[in-house]
Formats: sequence, C-alpha cells, structure tokens
Amino acid sequence: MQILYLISLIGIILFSVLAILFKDLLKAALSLMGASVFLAVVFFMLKAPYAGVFEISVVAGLITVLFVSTIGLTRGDANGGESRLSGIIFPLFFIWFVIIDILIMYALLNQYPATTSANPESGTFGQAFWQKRTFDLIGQIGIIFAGVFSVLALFRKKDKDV
Amino acid sequence: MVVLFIFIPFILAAILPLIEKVSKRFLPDLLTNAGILFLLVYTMTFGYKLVATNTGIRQLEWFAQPLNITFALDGFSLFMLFAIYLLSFGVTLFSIDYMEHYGSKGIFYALFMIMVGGMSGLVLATDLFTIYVFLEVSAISSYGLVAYGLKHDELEASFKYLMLSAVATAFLLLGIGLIFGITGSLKLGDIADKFSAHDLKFVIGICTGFFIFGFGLKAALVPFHSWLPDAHPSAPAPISAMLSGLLIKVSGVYALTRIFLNVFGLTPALSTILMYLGIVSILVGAIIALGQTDFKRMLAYSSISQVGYIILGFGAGTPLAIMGALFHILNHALAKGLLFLNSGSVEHATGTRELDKMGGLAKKMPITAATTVVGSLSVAGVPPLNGFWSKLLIIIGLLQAKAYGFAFIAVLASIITLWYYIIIQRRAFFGKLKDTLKDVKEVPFWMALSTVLIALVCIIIGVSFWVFIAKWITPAANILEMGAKYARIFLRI
Amino acid sequence: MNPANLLIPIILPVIVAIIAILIPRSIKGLREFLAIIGGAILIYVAWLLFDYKNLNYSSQWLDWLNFDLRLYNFSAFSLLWINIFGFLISLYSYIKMKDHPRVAEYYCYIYLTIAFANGAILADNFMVLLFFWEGLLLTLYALITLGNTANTQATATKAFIINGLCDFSMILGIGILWKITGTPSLSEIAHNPVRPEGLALLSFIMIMIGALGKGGSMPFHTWIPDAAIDAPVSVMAFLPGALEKLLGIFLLTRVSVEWFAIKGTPASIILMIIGSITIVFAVLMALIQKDYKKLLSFHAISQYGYMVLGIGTALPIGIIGGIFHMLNNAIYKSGLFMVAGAVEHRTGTTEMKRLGGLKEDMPITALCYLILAAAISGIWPLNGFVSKELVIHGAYETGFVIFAIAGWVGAIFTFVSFLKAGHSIFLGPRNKEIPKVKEAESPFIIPMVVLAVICIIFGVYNYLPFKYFFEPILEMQHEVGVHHDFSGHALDLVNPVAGVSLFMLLIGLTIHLYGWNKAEKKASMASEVIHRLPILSTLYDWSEARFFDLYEQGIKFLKGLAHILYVAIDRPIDYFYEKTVTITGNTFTKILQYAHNGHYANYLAWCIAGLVLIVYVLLSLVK
Amino acid sequence: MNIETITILAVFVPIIGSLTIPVAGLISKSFRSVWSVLLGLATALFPLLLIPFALSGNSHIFGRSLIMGMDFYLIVDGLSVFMSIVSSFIGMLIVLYSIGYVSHDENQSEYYLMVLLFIGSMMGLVYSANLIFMYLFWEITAICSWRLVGFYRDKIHILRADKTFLVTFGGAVFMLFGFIQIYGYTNSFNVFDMRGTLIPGSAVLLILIGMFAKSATVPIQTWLPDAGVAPSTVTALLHAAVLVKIGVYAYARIFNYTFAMPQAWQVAIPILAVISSIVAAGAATVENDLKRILAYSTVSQIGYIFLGLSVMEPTAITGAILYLLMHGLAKAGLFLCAGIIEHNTHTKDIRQLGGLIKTMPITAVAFLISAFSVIGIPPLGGFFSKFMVILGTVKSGNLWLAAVALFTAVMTAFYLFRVFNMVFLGEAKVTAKEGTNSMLFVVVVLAILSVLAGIFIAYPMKLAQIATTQILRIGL
Amino acid sequence: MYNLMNDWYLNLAFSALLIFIGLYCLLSMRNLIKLLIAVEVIAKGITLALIATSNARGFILTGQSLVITFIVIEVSVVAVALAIIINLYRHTGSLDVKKLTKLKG
Repeated sequence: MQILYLISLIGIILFSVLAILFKDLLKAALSLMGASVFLAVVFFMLKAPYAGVFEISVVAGLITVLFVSTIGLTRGDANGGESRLSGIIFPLFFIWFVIIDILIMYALLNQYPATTSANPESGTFGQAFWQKRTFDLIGQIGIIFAGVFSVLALFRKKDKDV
Repeated sequence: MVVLFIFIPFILAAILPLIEKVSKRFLPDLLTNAGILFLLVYTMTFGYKLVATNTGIRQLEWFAQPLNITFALDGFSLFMLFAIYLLSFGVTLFSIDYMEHYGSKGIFYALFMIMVGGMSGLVLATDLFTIYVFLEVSAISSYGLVAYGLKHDELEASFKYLMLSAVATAFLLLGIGLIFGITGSLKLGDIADKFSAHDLKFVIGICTGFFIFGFGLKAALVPFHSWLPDAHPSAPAPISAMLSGLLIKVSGVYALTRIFLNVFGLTPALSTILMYLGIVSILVGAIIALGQTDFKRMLAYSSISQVGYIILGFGAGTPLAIMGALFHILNHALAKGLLFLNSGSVEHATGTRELDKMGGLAKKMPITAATTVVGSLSVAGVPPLNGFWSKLLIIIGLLQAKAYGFAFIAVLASIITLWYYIIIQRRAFFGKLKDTLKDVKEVPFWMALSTVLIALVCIIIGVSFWVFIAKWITPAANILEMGAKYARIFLRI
Repeated sequence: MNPANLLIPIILPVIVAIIAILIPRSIKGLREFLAIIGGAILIYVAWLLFDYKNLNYSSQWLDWLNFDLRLYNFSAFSLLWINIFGFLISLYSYIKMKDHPRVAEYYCYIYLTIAFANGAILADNFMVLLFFWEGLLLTLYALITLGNTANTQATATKAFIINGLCDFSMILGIGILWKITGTPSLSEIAHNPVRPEGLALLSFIMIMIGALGKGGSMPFHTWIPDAAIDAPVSVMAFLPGALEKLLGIFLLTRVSVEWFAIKGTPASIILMIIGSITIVFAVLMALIQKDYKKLLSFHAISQYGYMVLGIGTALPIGIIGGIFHMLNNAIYKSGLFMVAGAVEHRTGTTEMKRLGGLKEDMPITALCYLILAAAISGIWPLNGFVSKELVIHGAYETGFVIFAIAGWVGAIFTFVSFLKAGHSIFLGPRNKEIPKVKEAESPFIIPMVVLAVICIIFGVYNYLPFKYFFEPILEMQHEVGVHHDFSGHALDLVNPVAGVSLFMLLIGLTIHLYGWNKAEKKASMASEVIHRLPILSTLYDWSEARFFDLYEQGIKFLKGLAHILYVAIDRPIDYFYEKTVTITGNTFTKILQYAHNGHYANYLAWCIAGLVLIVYVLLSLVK
Repeated sequence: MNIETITILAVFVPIIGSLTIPVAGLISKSFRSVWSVLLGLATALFPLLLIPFALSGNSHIFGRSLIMGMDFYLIVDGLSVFMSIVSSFIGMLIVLYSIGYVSHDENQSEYYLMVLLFIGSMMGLVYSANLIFMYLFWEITAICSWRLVGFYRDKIHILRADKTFLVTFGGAVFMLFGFIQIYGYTNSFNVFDMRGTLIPGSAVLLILIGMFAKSATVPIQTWLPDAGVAPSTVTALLHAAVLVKIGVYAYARIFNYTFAMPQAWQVAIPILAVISSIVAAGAATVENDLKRILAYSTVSQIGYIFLGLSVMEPTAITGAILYLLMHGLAKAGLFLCAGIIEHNTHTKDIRQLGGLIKTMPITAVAFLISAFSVIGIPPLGGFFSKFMVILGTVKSGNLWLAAVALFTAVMTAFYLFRVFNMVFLGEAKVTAKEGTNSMLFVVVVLAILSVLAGIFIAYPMKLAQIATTQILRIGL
Repeated sequence: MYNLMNDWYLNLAFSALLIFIGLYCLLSMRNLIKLLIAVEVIAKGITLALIATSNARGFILTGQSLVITFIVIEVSVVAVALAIIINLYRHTGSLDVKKLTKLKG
C-alpha cells in the first residue's frame, strides 16, 4: 500500500518532468494527463475520493482535451526554437532542488513536529461541501461564468473593424 | 439583503448575453447602469444603515433557516463596496458610448458584472478560501476583459497577466493550505484566534511571504508589478479604469490589509516589509512613469506608484496612516479611473495613445482636458482635490510612526508624480494644436458626462473632505485599528 | 511766530513746481514770471525766518516719528542762501532757458530741488532728513537729463548712481548712529555729540561719505566734469556750483560738529586728508582742461576740498573758513559759470582754444570774470582770500602742516588755471571762426555783476558776513569763551600764512608766464608745461583713461561682480534644475525601462526573487 | 455686515465668481470682461471694509473645527488685512489692464477664471489661520500660475509653466512636510494654538524651502525669470504683486507671528536673504531680456523683504510689511509698462529697443517713477520701506548685511537705469505707438499710487505698525 | 505504525518538487502551451499539498471541497489561457514567448 503510494508520488513527478521536457506538445499534454492520473490515485489513497474523481474527469479529461484541441488548432508546429540547454541542465537543477527540499523538510520536521488534529472532521462530504462551503459554490458559478464569457469574448466575431 | 451585492451582478451577467440577442445596445446599457446605480444607492442607504447600527458579521438566512453563507459587512467592506460601485457607475456610463465599436456589448457587460460581483464577494468574504475564489472570479473575467480588443497587444498583455497571476495565486493557495493545516480552519476569526494562541512565527513567516507574493502581485507591488504596465493600458479604457482603479485595490490591497491587519495582526516585521514594498513601489513606479510616451502606460506606472502609497500607509499602521491609506484607495480609484477614461476619450477622438502625436487637445476637447487636469492634480496630491488629503494623512501617519525617511521619500515622489502628470498635460492638452489634429471632436455625451461626474466627485470630496472622512473613512479605519482583535471578536462565525 | 511757517519754504516751491509744469506751453513768459516771483517770496520768507532764528515745528506723521522741523542759526543761514541761489538761478534762466524744449519740466525740477533742499536743511529727525535728502537725487537726475548731448543720459545715470551710492552709505551711517544714540532726533543728538570711535567712527565715515558725495569731493566727483558738458549751464551753476556744496557743507558741518565730536580724533584727520587730496588732484585736473566749463567744474571740486579741509580741522577758525568758503565759492563759482553761459550764449562754444580776445566785445563780462577769477584765486582783498586764509590757518593750527601745504599748492594752480582761462578767452588774438559778438544781455549781466560786487563786499567788508552769518553759527560749538571774531585778522597780510599765500600767487603767475612763452604764446596751451612734467604726465594719462574715475572703475567692478554672481551662482542653480534633475531622472528611467524588457521569464524571475527575499527577510526579522 | 461676513465674502466671492466666468464667456465676450472687472472690484472692496477694524488694533479669529487639526479658521488682523488689500487691489488693476492686453488672444475665459481664482485663493491664503488651509490655497495659486504662465501655449511657454509649477509645488510639499513635523509636536495646525512654540531647525528648513520656492529666493529662484514668458499681466501678478509675496507673507505669519525659531536660523536667514538679493541683482545686471531683468529685480527685492522680516526687529518688520505694498505697486507698474512695450513692439530684448520715450512718453514716465520707487528714492513709497528695513537691520546689529543690502540698492539703480536708458532713450530702433487707454490708465494709476504712497506714508505705515505690534505682541 | 501517507512533510516535499518543476519550465521554456502545462504542474503541486494537509490534519472533507473548487478554477483559467494562446497564434503565427515582447519599457 505504502509502496504503491510512493510509486504514485514518484509517478506524478516523473510524468510532470516528462511533460515539461517533451519537445512534442502532444506527448507533453499526454504526460500531464498521466501525472493527473497518478495524482488521482494519490487522492484516493488519501481518502479523498471525490477529489480524485474530479481530478481524473476534469483535469485528466477535460483539460487534456482542451490542450490537445489547442495543439491541433495551432498545428503544434511551433515547438521549434525551444533551447536544448534547458532540457540538458534540468537534471542538475532538479537534483539540487531535491536536496534542498529534503533538507528544508527535515529541518521543519525537527522544528515543528507534525501532529494530527485532536478532533478530526466528522460528517459526510456532502455536508462539508454543500453546507460549509456554500459561499464557494456561488464563487464557482462566478468562475464558470467568467471562464465561459471570457472564451466567448475571445472567440467572438467582431461587429466592426476597429 | 446583503447577498444582493453578489447576486445582482451575477444574475445580470447571466442574462445579459441573452438579452443581447433581443436588443443589441439599449437594454444592456440600461440594465448594467441601472444595476450598478441600484447597488451604489443600496450601499449608501441600506448598507450604511446596517453597518451603522451594528458592527460585524451577517449571516444569510434562507426561509428563516440560517445558511452557511456569512458576510463580513463592516465599515471597511462597506467602504470598499462604495468605492467599487461608485467608480463602476462612472465606468458603465462611459462604456455606453465607448464600447460601441468593440462589439458584443452583452458579453462585455457580462464580464464586467462578473468582475464587479467577484470584487463584491471578495470584500464580503469571511473565509480565506472564499477570498481566494472570488479573487479568481474577478481575475478570470479581467483576463477576458484585458484581451477584449483581440489585437496583438491586448493578447500579449493578457497572456502575461494570466501566467503571472496564475503562479501568484498558486502560491497564495499554498499559503492558505498551510494555514488551514496549522489552524484547522479557514474562518478569519478562527485563524486570528489560533495565531494569537500559538507560537507559529516560522510558518506565519512563510505564509506571509506567500500572501505578499499573491496579493502583492494582484496589487502590483514592485517587484511583482511587471504585468500591470502591460495589462492596464491594453484593456479598453473603461476596463483600464476598473483594473487600475479597483481591481488592484480590492483583490490586492483590500485582501492584504484585511488579512494582515485584521487577522495576522501587524507585527513590526510585517510593517517594515510592507513599508519597504510601498516605498520601492512608489519610487520605481514614479521614476519609470517619467519616461513613458504612451498615455495609458504612464498612467499604469502611476498606479504602481500610488498603490505604493496605500501600502505604505497601511504598513505604517498608525491610525492616521490607515485612514489616509483607506482614503487614498477611494481617491486614487476615482482619479485614476477618471484619467484612464480620459485616455480612452483621447484615443477615441484621435486614434492614438502616443503622447508625441497629440498636442493642444484642450482647444478641441475642453471637457476632457479639464477633467484630466482634475484627475492629474488629484493623483499628484495637489490641494484642494481629494488626493491631497489622503496623501497628507498618510504622511502625517508616517511621521507619527517616526518613519521620517519613508515620509520624506513619499513627499519627494509626489513631486515626481506631478512631474509626469504635467508631462501628459504638456504633450497632450496644454500647448499648441497640431495640424494633424484639426478635425478632432469632443467625445460623445455619455463619455463626457461620466468624466465630468467623476471629476465633480473628486472636487466635492476634496472640498468637503471632513464630511467624507467622518462618514466613510473613520468607521473603516476603526475596524482596521482594532487589528487582530477585531477578527477574534467579530469574525467568529 | 507760528511754527507752521516753517512749512512754507517746503510747500511753496512745490506749489510753484506744480503750477510751472501745468502751465500750458502756449502761454509764454508766465512761467518765468511765476518762478521769479516765487523765488522772491521765498527769499522774503527765508529772510524772515533768518531773522527769527529759533523755531521748532512738529506734527503727527508716523506713529512713532513726528514730522519734525527745526530752525536755528545754521539752518536759517543755509535756508537763506539756498533761496537766494534759487532766486538768482530763476532770474538767470529767464533768458538762458527760455527756448529750451522742456522748460516746463526745468522749472518744476528746479523748484522741487529748492523744496527738497529747504526740507533737508530744516529737518530735525533722520527720517525727514533722509526723505528730503534722497529726494534731491531725483531732481538731480531729472535736471541733468534736460541737457541735449548724446551722453546726457549716461551722465545723468552716472550722477544718480554716484550720489545714490553716497546716499545709501549715509543711510547706513544714520542707521548706525540711530542705533548708537537710540534717538532719531537731530537736536537731541546735538545735545550730546558722539565720539567717533569704533562703530561710531564707522557711522561717521558713512554719513561723511554722504555729505562729501553730495558736495562732489574726491573720489565722488567724477560726474561733475561730465555733467559740465552734458547738462545745461544753469543747472551746473545751480547744483554742483552752489546748492550741493551748500548742502554738503551743511551736512558735513553738522556731522562733524553737532552729531560727532571729531576734534582731535582720527575722524578729523580723515576729513583733512580727503580735503587735501581733493584740493590738489582736482586742481591739477582743472589745470589741463581745454574746455572752460570743464575747467570750472574741476575747480568746483577743488574748492570743495578747501571747505572739507576747513571743517576737518574741527577748529572754529577752520569751520568758519569752510563755511565762508562755501558761501564764497557759491558766489564766485556761480558767477564764473554765468560767464561761461554768457560766452557760450554768444559764441556757441566754451572751448578755450577756439576763443580769444573777447574783452573788446564783452567788456562787462570780462570785468566780471576778472573779479570773480581773482576771488577764486584768493587775491587780496577779495572774499576768496579771506576764507582760504581762514582754512589754511585752521589747518596750520592743527599742527599738521602738510594740510596747509596742500592748501597752498591748490592756491598756486587755481591761480594758474584761471590765468590761463582768462588769458585765452578774453585776451590774445581772436579766433577767425568766431564772428564778432555783442555784449551779453542784461539778465546775464546783472547777476554776474551782482555776484562780482558781493565778492568785493564780502572781501573788503568781511565783518558783515562774519557778524551776521558765521558768529551765530559758531555758537553751536560748545567751547564757551573761544574767540569767535575773525574779521580782524581776515585781511591781515602780516602773518606767515598770508605771506606764504601771496608768495604762492607769485609762483603761479611765473608758471603761467613760463608756460605761455613755452607754448608759443598760445594761452590755452599754457598749462602744457605742467602737463608734461614727468610723473604728472603719467598721472594725467591715467586719469584721461578714467583710471581714477570711481564710477568707471566701480561700474566695471559692478559688472564684473554681476557677471560672476550670474555665472557662478544663478546659472549653476538653473542648470541644476534644468539639467541635473532632468538627466538624473531620465537616467533612472532609462535603466528601469531597460529592465522592463517584455520577457515573461524575466518578470517571473523578479517575482520569485522577490518572494524569496521577502520570506528570507521575514524569517530573519521574526527570529 | 460684520467682520466675519466680510472676510468670508472676500475669500469666496472671487473663488466662486471665477467659476462663473466660463459661463459668462458663453454669453458674450464683453459681458465676460465686465463681469471679471466687477468681480475684481468686489474683491478689492471687501478688504477695504476691514480697515476700520484692523486700525482698531484688534484681531479676530473665527471658523469651525473640522477633523484632526485641519480646521477652517480665518484670522483678521493687521497683517492679513494689509496683505489682502495689497493683493486684491493690484489684482483688480491687473484685471482692468487685461481687458486691453489679452483682448486678441485665445482662452480668455480660462485666463480670467485663473486670474480671479488666483486672487481669491490669495485672499484665502492671507486670511487662513490654519497651516493646512494655508497650504491648500497656496497650491491653488500654484495651479493658477501654471495655467497662466503657459497662456500662450507655445512649447517653450509650456515648459516654463511646468518648471514654475514643479518648483513651487516641490517647495511647497517640503513645507507641508515641515508643517506635519510640527503637527507631530503640537497636534494642531492652527496658528493661534501654537503661538510661541519653539520649532526644531529641520522644520524651519523644510518650511523655508517652500517659502523660498514660492518667493523665488536663491537658491530656488530661476523659475521666476523663466516664467517671464507669460503675458505681462500675469508676470505682474505673479512676479510683483501677489505670488512671490505669498512666501513672504507666510514667513511673517508662520515664523514671525506663530513660531519661535532656533537661534542658528535667526542668524542664517538674513544672510540667505541678502545673498539672494545680491545674486539676483547681479543677474538682473547681466540679462538683456526686459522681463527677465524685472523678474530678477523682484527676486532681489524679495530678498530685502525677507531680510526685514528675519532680523526680528520691529522697525525692520514694519518696513518689510510696507515693502509688500510698495514693491507690489512699483513692480506691477514696471511689468505693466513692460507689457505695453512688449505688446506694441513685439520684442523684449532691450538691445533691440530704444528711443521709445518719444512715442510712448506716458509709459516712459510711469516706468521711471516706478523704477525710482523700486530703487528707494523719496518721495516715492519705496524709500520708506527700504529705509526702515535697513534701519531695522542695523538696529538688530547686522551691520554688514545692511551694507550689502545697500550695495544691492546701488546695483538696483544701475540695472534699472540701464533698462530705462536702453529702452526709452537713445535712437529709436523700432516704431511703436502708445498703449491702449485701459492699459495706460492702469500704469499711470500705479505710478501715481507709488508717489502718493510715499507722500501719505503715514496711513499705510499705521496699518503696518499695527500688524507689527500684533506679530511681535509688543508696542513699537 | 509510521504511515507514509500521513507524513505531511513527505507530501509537502513532493508538492514542492512539482512546483519547482513548473517554475523551472516557466522560466526556461519558450512555447506558450508548454508554459501553460507548467502552470498545470504547479497546480498539481498545490492540490497535492492541499489534500495532503487536510488529510494529515483530519479535515479531508473540507479539503476535498477546496480541491474541487480549485479544479474548477483551474479549468477556467486553462480555458481562457488557451483561448488567448489560439488568438495569439492567429495574430503572430508563432507560439514563442520570446517573441511576445512588443510591450516593454
């Protein structure tokens, strides 16, 4: 179980790295999808199934579709010009940051031991989502409106030439 | 019905694109203006009465059943609402004529309304995550609005804006997550309680850093400002006015202030950081504005500088500085909004934003020229206009906080501010009319009306400042002065 | 007598002046008539006042200062003479100025001058004194501008600036004196004169400069020779010839005797030095002049040196000599100027080499000249002899013989130069260019003759002026019991001083004859001998180049100073605002603009760097 | 009408009236001119009504408290009445003169608006008893001068206008900073609350920067000659009568009336004033532009006024207050004469002018009289003020300063005569005719007033003395 | 027993790594779509941190609610961003961020 968890985490990282290193945008988008799937797995293991479902359906699904269609629309031919250097020196930076990351986390662990909360949340997800976060839902409506209208505005036909 | 502040914009936004199919211009114009005007009046009457009678938090009731939506309608948020609707009304009036040639007024107004609704929600939110959500609401609509012209400049600006603010909000959310992890709650009141109870300096430090990054980018503090001079000039003039006038203040300054002053409490360290950020913003914004040749870009840099003043005032944390900063929020919103609208008028009339191609426009566009003078002098802090009083209060506050150096630089920067504003005057309005501009006309009625109204408000606030301070600023300042205690006592639900 | 009568000598001329300028040009003669009548009334009033002698007038003026006038011996004397001069000049102007294009202004200014002079004489506090005293500047300037040569304006400006400088110096001196004594009242100060030491000495020198400048002592004289050419002759006769000398001596006497007790102090020596230098240098300058009017004007300076010398002695004899000399000088100098005017009126020139042999055509003028020139040269028994002897006597008595010697040297060259002038104008052959002329008209002649007669009277019957004018004045000297009657030994020839003086006159005659012969019998070139003397010639060259002209040098200095101030202070400041600030601002702007290069990665890098920095600072501040 | 009503009217009639001028301009041109002159007359009238009160030696402070010490209080005393009479009266004359002067130019509505607003805010500044409101009116005058200097709208004019505005604004914000610093100690901006407070040297410095900038004193003087590109009416208003006096008035009100200064500053300020005076006189001697010379002359005379006020000696202060009047009259006369010359010959370079006395005799005489007054020759008014300043300086023991100041007076005589000789005398180089009647009327009135002010010196002197007494709270 | 899944710091470390990867890409890559992918990677890091935090503290229900809202936001942002990118591509025919430097100074 824990091994699987660790593999999932490493999988996220791996696919993310691939997503940014692939020259081919399509492959990159698909790698991102892979990372999303692994992230969803992690969510499931962390007892967050609803989030996991959303992650798979929306992020791995919808967003990937958006990416792919965009890549199609732009014919994906603009991948040239990417400097090779950034791909080559990436490992150096990556390893450097991994070390720093471990050091920081270790230091934090020593300084502020992670303690679980004494009174974990009770109730169902529905209660938590619909009743406690009602205001966020209104916000979500706004977000969706904003996104939709923005896309509409960006793809509108202009009445007149400016 | 506090919820109307959010619902009216959202509902209008939902129906406007549909109405556009019926009536292309008249109904969207009417509905938007009426809606905003109603909200403005509602704020000034109902909202003011509500706040005057009892401070603090309201809960939305739904068929006599308490629902889990709480609003922090106190003096501070009411003041922000007032500012939002006041300027929005001017902007919508202006848009009636100005947005004609952009097309799709319905969608424009819808996005506009969502932005207004998002800002209202942000101001009313009592929950850290809700603040974030509404911040994103107004941000996403602003991405669309910045790119509304669909030309290269607009798209480029919007893209950079989006990509930078996506990173910033990511960090913001990370900070929120950390705080959630530590305190186990997202309610401002709870967080303030926990923060005062525990020795969590280290984490607070990191979270503060993230918040400063997140909100600071929204507020365009140096060094997080780089998107602003691209995005604000590129947007259509009414949107530039909204962005510079309101969005950076609501999603940046308001959120920052609410969280740092009322939740975290203004520690000396935080105060120092904010003041340094403020002063650097003031200087960088002012100095770089000097070299601009693009009317709106200069105004945009000026916004950076002026937000610096506000942050400097809040950072100083003395009562007068806070009052000054609050007052400056409104004054700068009005004046900068006015200036951006006028830049739109000039662009509308001459077809250019380059100052070098203008000259002597005062002869052909007297109203625009006169209102621009009012706006410029107000931002530069020349009495008797409103901007003077707020800057004065900020500087008094700074001196009371014994921050002499800061106050001195702030004073110096106001000279630079005047410098670049008179550069605008010199190149665009004041001077001999250029031959190429012989057939320029004054702007249409609604645009002129809107600018004149805002200019009048600037002057009226300027000459009756004490009334305004007593009525609007003092209640807001009282809340901020209470510091973290306020959140602990009043934001508990 | 009603004290308010003291206002008459001030107000009446003002009224005359106003009427004179208002009378339309078309009514001929009325203005001149009015002026003469006004002058006569003024003399009458002044005579009455002179008779009355002691009068104080005070009226509410400023809250802290009244308009105080005071009449006493000395001021009564001065008042009388000013108005006499004024009357004479209006008489003289009747012909001389009749056709002048700006004759209305002329009378206006003349009478304003009289008003101011009367006011200054009568003033009894500093404010009133300065008010009138400085007012004279205005009329001086205005009167000189009435000339019509090309340089008139420059000369007027020069006169104004030099006198202004002296007057401002006097203001400062008065300020100091006011501070020292604590009172602006002149009579109060006169009760208790200040000893000129330290600050008071400074104050004395400052006021003294004012008095010397007014009289035209060296080195404040340089406008006078210029004005002699550029201003109308009547103005010259009136102002530097008479009125300003009178005022200058009046003030100098009051300063030295009433306000300060300078006897035996360095202040006295300073005055005597200035007097001596003025005597010698001015007379040397006068000697070589080619123009008669210019020659006269240098003598006006030189004679003033005697007066200063006399007053500088601070001895009764010297003071009396100085005042008497002032009076005499006014008489004979006005007369000599009138001679010049008469000659100029007929021949159209006063250049000596173009004139000659006029004694046949203008005998009365020539006679008058003879008497007046004899008087100024100090020929026994004319008035000039009397006063000059008194001055030199006074100088001799102070123990500094050198000052007496200066007086004698002055006497030599005075005589030489008047010999030369008279010789070249009235004797010798006629110049062909000058047609035969007639004797001058009676309005020219009468004043000249009157003045010449007065010269004789004051010389021979010198007890008259002594008794009526000078002895009362000396009463202000507080040393009771000092012998005040000098009329006895005034014409005394048997004393060393008079002997030396007579000897000097002989030397003068010799020099002239020698020079005349040397210059091949050309009288106008007789002074060339002196001119060519080794050291003197250099000095003359320098002064030709206006090396000694305080004004020219001062203006150079002033222009230089102005230029330095402008270039070294004003322009750099402007440069600072115009350029330094702008360039600094632009440089910073350019740097920042360069940084905003539009690259997304750049902007993001700033953000992240900012974040890291803020977190680092926060964490370090928190700990 | 009681004192309060008159004062309020004196301040607000021109301010509110000025805003009606564009409306009047829409009706007709001549109506606008008449309306402006009427407003000017009304403004000049109200302070005159206060003379009896001021002569009674009382002072009256009234107003209402607003918030945080920014209270609206007006003070009526000798100083304010004196200053307001000078400003409003000369302002009125300038409005009258403008009718002829700007009649052919554009933007007349804005011109009259700004001039009257200027005069009105000057009234406000003079009567303000609160530092913040003083600053407020101070800046309104700066705005007006900015628009007025750039009246002709040429590029160079606009640049100069901007310089004027920036420098004066810059100085003023430093002054404001000083005010705030003082507020930090006293918690008040009301001058009557703070009388006699000893303020720190840094505050003195900051406030002085503002005053020097406004009054164009070295080292912040160069905007004033540069602002000479403005219409002569404006330069007369700015340079002579009103604007540059603001700093001086503020000095009297703030440093003499209200606060006590550290000893070092009491020594330093007279020196600064004298330096300013002589430097500007030097510059005036070197310049060739008629209006620049006059502007430098103003700087020089302002130095005198500062000298008089700063030596803290009753005579000198009275002299300095009188100087405000005398210099206002005389310098306004000079500038307006220069205006006639410029208007009719279209040049300001004195080297290109000459012999104008033949064609413009009235202007020449008026110019000369005003020049004499500036130099300080009796019986003109300038003599008394200059003399009293010098006298007071000597009495206070600053002998050398008095000497330098007098030397400056000689320089003044020199450069003014230089101007007079080159412009009015010599051979005629340009043809020109005499100015219009309204213009001539004003310069003649100013010249006559200079003379009358000298002859009837007792009347202004009385008011000035009362002002001095009130300032120093002593008898003279 | 020690549970990896409950180790807050471990999860945070991984989330930090994701953020780092995203930032690295944002700073060094040039393709606009790649940059957007990088933003997505960062968003993944944030969601991971949120879920991990709420899991470690026992607030997983609220945490999920937040994440779901966040995902909605993410989608909106990505949609708008892609729309902008498409429009930009139409204007410039390129997806190179280094060519987007028209606005500067």
